[in-house]
Amino acid sequence: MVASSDNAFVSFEHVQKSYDGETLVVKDLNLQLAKGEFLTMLGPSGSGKTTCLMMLAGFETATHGEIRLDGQPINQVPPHKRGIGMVFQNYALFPHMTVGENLAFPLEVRGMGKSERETKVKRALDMVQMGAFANRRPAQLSGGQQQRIALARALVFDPKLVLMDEPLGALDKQLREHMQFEIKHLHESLGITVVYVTHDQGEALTMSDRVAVFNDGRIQQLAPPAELYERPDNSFVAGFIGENNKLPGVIEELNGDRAVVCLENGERIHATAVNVRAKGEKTLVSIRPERVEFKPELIPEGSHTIDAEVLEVIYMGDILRTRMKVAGHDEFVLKCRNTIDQVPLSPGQRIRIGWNPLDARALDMI
Amino acid sequence: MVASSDNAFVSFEHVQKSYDGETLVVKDLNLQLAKGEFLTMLGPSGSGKTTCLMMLAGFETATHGEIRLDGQPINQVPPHKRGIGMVFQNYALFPHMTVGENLAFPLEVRGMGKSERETKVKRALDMVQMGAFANRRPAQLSGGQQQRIALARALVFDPKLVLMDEPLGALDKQLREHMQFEIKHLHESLGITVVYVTHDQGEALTMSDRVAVFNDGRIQQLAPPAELYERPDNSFVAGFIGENNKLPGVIEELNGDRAVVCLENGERIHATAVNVRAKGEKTLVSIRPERVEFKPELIPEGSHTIDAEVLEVIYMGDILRTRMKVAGHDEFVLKCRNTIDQVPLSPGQRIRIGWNPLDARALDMI
Amino acid sequence: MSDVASQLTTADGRPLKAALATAQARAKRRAFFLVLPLLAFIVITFAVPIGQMLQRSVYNDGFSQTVPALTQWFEANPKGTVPDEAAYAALASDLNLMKETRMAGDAGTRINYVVSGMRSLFTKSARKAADLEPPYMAALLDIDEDWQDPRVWNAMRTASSPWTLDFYTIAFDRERDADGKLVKVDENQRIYFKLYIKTFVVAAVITAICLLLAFPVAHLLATLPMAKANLLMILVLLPFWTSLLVRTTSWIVLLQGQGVINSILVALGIIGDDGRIQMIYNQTGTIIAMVHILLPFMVLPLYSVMRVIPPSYTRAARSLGATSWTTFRRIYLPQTIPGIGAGVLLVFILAVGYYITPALVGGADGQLFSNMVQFHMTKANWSMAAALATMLLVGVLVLYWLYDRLIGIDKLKLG
Amino acid sequence: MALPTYASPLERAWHATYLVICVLVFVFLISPILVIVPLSFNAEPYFTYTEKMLSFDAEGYSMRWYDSLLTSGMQASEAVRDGAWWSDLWHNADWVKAAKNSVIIGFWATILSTILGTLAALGLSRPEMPWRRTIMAILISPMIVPIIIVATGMFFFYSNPCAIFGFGCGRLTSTYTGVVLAHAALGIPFVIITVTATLSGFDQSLIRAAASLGANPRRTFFKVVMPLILPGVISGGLFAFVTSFDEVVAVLFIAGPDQQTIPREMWSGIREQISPAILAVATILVVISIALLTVVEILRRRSERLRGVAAH
Amino acid sequence: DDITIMSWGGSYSAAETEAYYKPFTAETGIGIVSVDADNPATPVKAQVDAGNVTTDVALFLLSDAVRLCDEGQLMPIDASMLPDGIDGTPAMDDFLEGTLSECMVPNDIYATAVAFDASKFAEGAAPSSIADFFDTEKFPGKRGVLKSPKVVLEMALMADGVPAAEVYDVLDTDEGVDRAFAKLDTIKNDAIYWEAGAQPPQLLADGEVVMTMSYNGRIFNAAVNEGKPFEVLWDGQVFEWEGYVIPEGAPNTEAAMEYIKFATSSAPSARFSERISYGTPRKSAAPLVGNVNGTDIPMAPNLPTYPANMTNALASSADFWVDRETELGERFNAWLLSN
Ligand SMILES: Nc1ncnc2c1ncn2[C@@H]1O[C@H](COP(=O)(O)OP(=O)(O)OP(=O)(O)O)[C@@H](O)[C@H]1O
Ligand SMILES: Nc1ncnc2c1ncn2[C@@H]1O[C@H](COP(=O)(O)OP(=O)(O)OP(=O)(O)O)[C@@H](O)[C@H]1O
Ligand SMILES: NCCCCNCCCN
Ligand SMILES: [Mg+2]
Ligand SMILES: [Mg+2]
Repeated sequence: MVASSDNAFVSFEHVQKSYDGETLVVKDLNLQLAKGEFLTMLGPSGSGKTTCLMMLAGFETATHGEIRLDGQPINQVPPHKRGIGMVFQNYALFPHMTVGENLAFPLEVRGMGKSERETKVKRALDMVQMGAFANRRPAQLSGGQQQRIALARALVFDPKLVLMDEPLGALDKQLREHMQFEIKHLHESLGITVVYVTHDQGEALTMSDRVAVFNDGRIQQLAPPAELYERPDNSFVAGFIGENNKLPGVIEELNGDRAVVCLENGERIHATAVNVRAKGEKTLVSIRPERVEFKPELIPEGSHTIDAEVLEVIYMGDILRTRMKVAGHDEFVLKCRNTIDQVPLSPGQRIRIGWNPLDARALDMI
Repeated sequence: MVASSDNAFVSFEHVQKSYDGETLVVKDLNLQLAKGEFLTMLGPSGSGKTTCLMMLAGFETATHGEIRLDGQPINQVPPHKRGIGMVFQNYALFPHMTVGENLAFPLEVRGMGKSERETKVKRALDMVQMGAFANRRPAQLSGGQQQRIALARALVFDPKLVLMDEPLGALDKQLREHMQFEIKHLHESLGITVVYVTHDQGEALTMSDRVAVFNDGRIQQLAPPAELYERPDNSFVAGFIGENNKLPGVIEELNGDRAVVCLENGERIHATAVNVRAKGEKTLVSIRPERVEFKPELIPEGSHTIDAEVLEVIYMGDILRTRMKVAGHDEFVLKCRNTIDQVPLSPGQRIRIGWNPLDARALDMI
Repeated sequence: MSDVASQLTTADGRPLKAALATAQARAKRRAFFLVLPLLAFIVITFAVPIGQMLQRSVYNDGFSQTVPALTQWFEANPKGTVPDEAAYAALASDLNLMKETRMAGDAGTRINYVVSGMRSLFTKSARKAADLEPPYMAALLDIDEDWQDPRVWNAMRTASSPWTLDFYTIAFDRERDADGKLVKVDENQRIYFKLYIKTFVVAAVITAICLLLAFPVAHLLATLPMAKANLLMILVLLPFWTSLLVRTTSWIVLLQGQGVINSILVALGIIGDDGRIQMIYNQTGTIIAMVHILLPFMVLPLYSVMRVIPPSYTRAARSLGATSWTTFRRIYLPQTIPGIGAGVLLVFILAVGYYITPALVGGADGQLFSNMVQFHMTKANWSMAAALATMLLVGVLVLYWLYDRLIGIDKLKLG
Repeated sequence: MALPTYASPLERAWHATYLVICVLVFVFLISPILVIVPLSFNAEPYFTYTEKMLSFDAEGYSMRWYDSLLTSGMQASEAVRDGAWWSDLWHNADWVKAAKNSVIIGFWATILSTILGTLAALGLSRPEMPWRRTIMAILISPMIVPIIIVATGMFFFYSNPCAIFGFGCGRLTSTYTGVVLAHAALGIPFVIITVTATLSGFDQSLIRAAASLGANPRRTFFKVVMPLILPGVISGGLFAFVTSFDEVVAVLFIAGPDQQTIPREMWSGIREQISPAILAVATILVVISIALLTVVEILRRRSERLRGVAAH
Repeated sequence: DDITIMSWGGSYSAAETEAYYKPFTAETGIGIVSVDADNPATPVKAQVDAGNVTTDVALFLLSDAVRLCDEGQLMPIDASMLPDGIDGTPAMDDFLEGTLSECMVPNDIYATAVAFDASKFAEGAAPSSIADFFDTEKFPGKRGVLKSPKVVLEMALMADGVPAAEVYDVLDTDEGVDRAFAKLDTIKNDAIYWEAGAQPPQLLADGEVVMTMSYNGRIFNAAVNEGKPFEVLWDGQVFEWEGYVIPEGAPNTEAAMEYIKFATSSAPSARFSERISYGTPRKSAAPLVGNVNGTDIPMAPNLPTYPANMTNALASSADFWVDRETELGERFNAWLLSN
């Protein structure tokens, strides 16, 4: 699935972008995308995701570097011949057309006959559960409804490449899951290539073949979801993806990928060395909350155990998020499944928690 | 915390709203909000949430019914005198002003001095981590950055009531959590009242004092988060909040709040009767995925056990979402914590799962 | 749908539509109060004066106020009665009154509008009125045979009431024959209707040209960075500051046979000295000069609308597969409609009303309907001018109504 | 405006054509102005490029029209040009008086019509505005009625405005107020039409945002709506000003000897003599407006810079 | 009290200022506010109709004066109150035959005549009769035509051979009107129409026309003041007089009357004629007209009233036009529009 720069369907090579000639918004982007791939861009607000999509779609020009689409430098191909469907972050529905006309537009410009058009529009509207709204104007729709129309419009003409800029951001969970399913389904059945921007990590992890984590105008890591989550390359990625308990310390021993870290309160723990190079280096030990146990019977053999004081229990429906003080840090989080027999923890309670040393990862200090 | 209609800070009484005189977008809204309360509106796209906020802010008029703010019918008070801060779904930043000017605007209209204004603007910008962007125009910001400015602008003048229409929708998880924390903090420290619209259930459940679930122009349930999750009033709420396994069946026995349900494949299970009234009635038995166990040693005593076939395992970072076929239904989901010692399930595998009958809830059939 | 709707009610049983109307009443009032000051201003400073003026197209008391005796006779005798001695006696008495009040000119002028050449009949007869003796018929016919012309008597009967449609009759190129029937005037007198149509056609042509020229320029100005756009904007505004009279004159200098353009063409050898092109004192001249004068009225509204069209729509269209042309036609153009509407409205209406420029550069057939209004105004024929002006007004309002029907004034408001 | 690299040859050709068309239109717009400037220095009283002018013979040129502009109407135009002479010029010269009147009348008429017109356009552009079409038609009628009818009608009415109530209350003719009212009425349709068109693209949620931030309607208007619709208001105001500045027929009827304006002065004796003096006036106005527009643009850029906004 | 005088403006008013206003003010102390109008008759009629008369004295064409006088909008002026001529002739006799009328005291006599640029014609080949104006074979090229039936129809008939004395009799018949228009048809394609008096000299100066109808004063101005080789063809011209009237309801009728008496007396009238080439209606003033103001060119031969210029001239008939202007105006407009 992963493409090399020669046979890639989309490729960014050393792409830079600046809006004002002063600061680089995209710094050195290298990215290859195979045909049929589902790639998600994930990154903090303002990290350049939209800018990348805009360059790919041809609405912004890279200040440096080259973008290729299907082997051709993108500059040669006018936007309407790229066959790129796009969902804009602000929807960009045509205000002077009804919903139906908005959807028919890409079909019309492709010279499709009226009856075929109508069928396709109807199908697309049904897909986003907006069948009854064909005659409304965009201004008469709610935010989520507008977003659904924008999505339907980008897909209705079966583009080979679809760029989606937070296409489900304004939808509720139920609908979002439905739409995720529809998008995945289209992706698989039609073999379209998707570049997807989302803020929803769950969405990124479940839908994508690969995820590109952006920060500061660079790709920090580009990997399949599980790898990203399990083996983040650096502490930015570790911190950005999923929840994370971070304990600062100093490397005391380094032995291949095994390290012993001295935490700030003097306690020593074992950890997997990821991004650390030398003894004495400062490090952040990262432990995923779901890898921490507190019921004595569940703490596996060989686990590292440590004292903790419960500070707060937050109700999250399926999960009880428990914040506690560990090794002097009061942002240590543990997640308990909200089962009927769950032992309720309460603030002030002192417990002993444990984790498998393999799950503790010593990362670079950012 | 819950307010009666007399002493309520905000109250909606039999409010109806139609835009076109043909369909009711809000049907019969009754809602009381105490001072200092944090109320979240949750509901499918197009269910009337924004409309309610707009009526409260005074930008749409109810076709029927009364809305009171601080005991006064709202029609008496022009919008600018209501002291309501609002985050609009489309941000509504003033395009001709810089970010700094946008933020200074509400302070300026209140006649605040320049130096005080600057301090406040700076603090608000720092809160949303946009301190460096004071001189930009909104058009030069990314979507998430715009949203943060909109949020800062609604809060900068310390309004007593803040309406937020998906204020964090365009933010990534990290930032969203930070902003959630900031908002909660402001809410608590300043005692402001918040009406919040979100699509993120986690957000709704963690932040709110009460959650109003909207559907079809009506409030389906108005309750504190835990109650909503644990004791949904009807199957819409059950289905809408959190994930839910639904097994259709028929009530065979009804005994107070205990019921025996005959599933479609003939299997009989025990369940808590919630919204069912008579024997022979059709029902949906709802079981939260996190309440289902598959490791034999974890299935509690007295649990109901049933055969299941694993169909798919979806990687979600902290959780492995396992879809399986149960009693003829192939959308049955089970969530396993992604721990290093997790027994990996694989598609095709046949297992036996179980749950505490108290966790099975027989609801009305929608 | 509307059947269902009419049955929809609110919780307390009121029809939903009515409830909606009540809910919106406040908003309506608020909107209306914004307009009220201007409406009052226009009504007082403009509508009332103009209404009074236009009323003159159906009201002219030039004759009626000095003919009490004749009026009585007309009331007593039905239409078609051949004037008898009593009628002539009444006439003689009224002529005397005219002489005393020096109103013979007014009376004659009024009748002269309908029956040409009859003004002096009144002034002449009034001068001699004091010497008239019975039998009056003979005495008056002695002064002028025209006193037995049935057209004169018909005209006097009609004019004895100040309210009249005579001026519209003329404006429609009609007149009353001896039997009082409406007939078309002689071919060589027909003018108003033809000119009316022509005026609207010329205005439409000018509007179309202005639109074609203004659109690219406005687009350029709207897409250029503000700094450059403002510089170029000076080029649009300069002509605008310059007196209409000066600009019109300037076009004469440019376009005439020995003018700048022809001379340059001759100097360049493109045309021969005897092949100078006739570009002025004809329709071409009118159109060129008026397009120049009206162009800013098209550019500026277009510009102010184009400036605020967000680029994301064009982007979206391109991403959906539209060529730049389709994007322009289907996405950009429709969003400029408010600007086009405003510009077209301005230019067309102004073009219809212009008369100075056509008069100066238009040559023989260069005059437009407003020139006729002007013509009658300078002759102090208020009634005729008012009738023609009313026709112009009605014509424009009908077009406005059509425009609203076909395109919709509401297209000025998207969504 | 630069064309992207992927543009097809056809698009390139069209783009070039488009630029050429724009240039031609600008030339079309400006050439009559260019033509009159040299002619205003003509030594002869005709609008003709004489042989001498074309051969750049100094004799073909003169300042006589500028001179006549200044001196006509002065009490002692032949006197030495000292302070008293300039004071005489400022107080008595016909064209100076006319210029003062034009500016005063134009200014107030523009203020009046722009304020009332913008306000009304705000109301008219609200979806809930009742009887929009009819009111719109009434408001733009001053543009439709032939000016000569307007002028005469107004003259009759302004001669005794209270006559409709059956009593007299002085007259508005021969007063500044009368001319200003007339010109304001004539300018209003332009303001209405351009501002309404601009408002149609206006994002109404910004008004709501401003209100939610505590701005009263007045403030909202000045701080949010106004800056955004300013291009439309300015062009409307510009139209209104030019309407007044170039209007002669209403002035002919309504103004008295004290309210003579520049066009009125140009019109004086136009049947008798059109002289390059009017070209000299036009040239002076062109120079002044270029200067004004340049200053405005410089100020605008300066304020952008001060506010730290990147030029756009 | 100041009086307001409404006149034509331009060089006409300039002449009035020098010849009348300044000396009048110097003599009587009555100030004069000068107002110009396109045609003073229009605003004056409006002022009287509106009961808001601000004009004390206005300068009218005869036809307008007759019309408004009949309508009671002008004050009748008793001509016998006018001062005697400088030579002692009583006023009633001093004014040229027929120029005095009920409400107007004549000020000057102007002519609409054919004019041409002499430098464009070979010696002796210049147009010499009104018929030449209508002869496009002999004189090809454009000609400037007044855009008005008045004057133009008369000239057409004279060019067609109708003697001046019979012009109005012929024009009073339908056939006569047809005949005039038929003659006009012959130059229709070569005509450039003008309305403002300043246009004909401009047209000549630009070489746009070979000859043009023009007010004689404008041509004279161009010739004398600017040295243009323009000449007036004193054949078949139509002359009319214009003069002062007092609107009914004028605020200062006494001072107005004073002014009219002053301005229409012999010496000022002659002074006026020296400044603009329109003839004085006072017989006693004619001999007083000297050189063109500031030159040594005698003015008299350039006046429409100069006997040698009057051999084939027509006095415009106010009576005729008052009756027929509407009808013929419409017909003329229709004719212009037809192709
Ligand atoms: N101006 C309008 N005219 C007509 N219908 C409207 C208008 N605005 C909203 N609606 C309709 O009213 C319903 C409720 O809209 P609202 O914006 O309140 O939904 P919402 O709950 O905020 O949805 P979302 O989560 O998608 O923003 C929708 O069906 C929408 O189509
Ligand atoms: N037109 C512009 N002019 C100047 N700077 C811009 C412009 N558009 C975006 N930027 C800046 O470029 C950076 C990247 O913006 P971009 O829109 O690509 O971010 P993003 O990753 O899409 O963020 P978000 O998740 O908030 O939408 C931001 O810091 C933004 O402020
Ligand atoms: N048709 C009106 C012509 C007026 C001509 N006036 C000439 C005035 C010359 N002093
Ligand atoms: Mg973005
Ligand atoms: Mg919404």
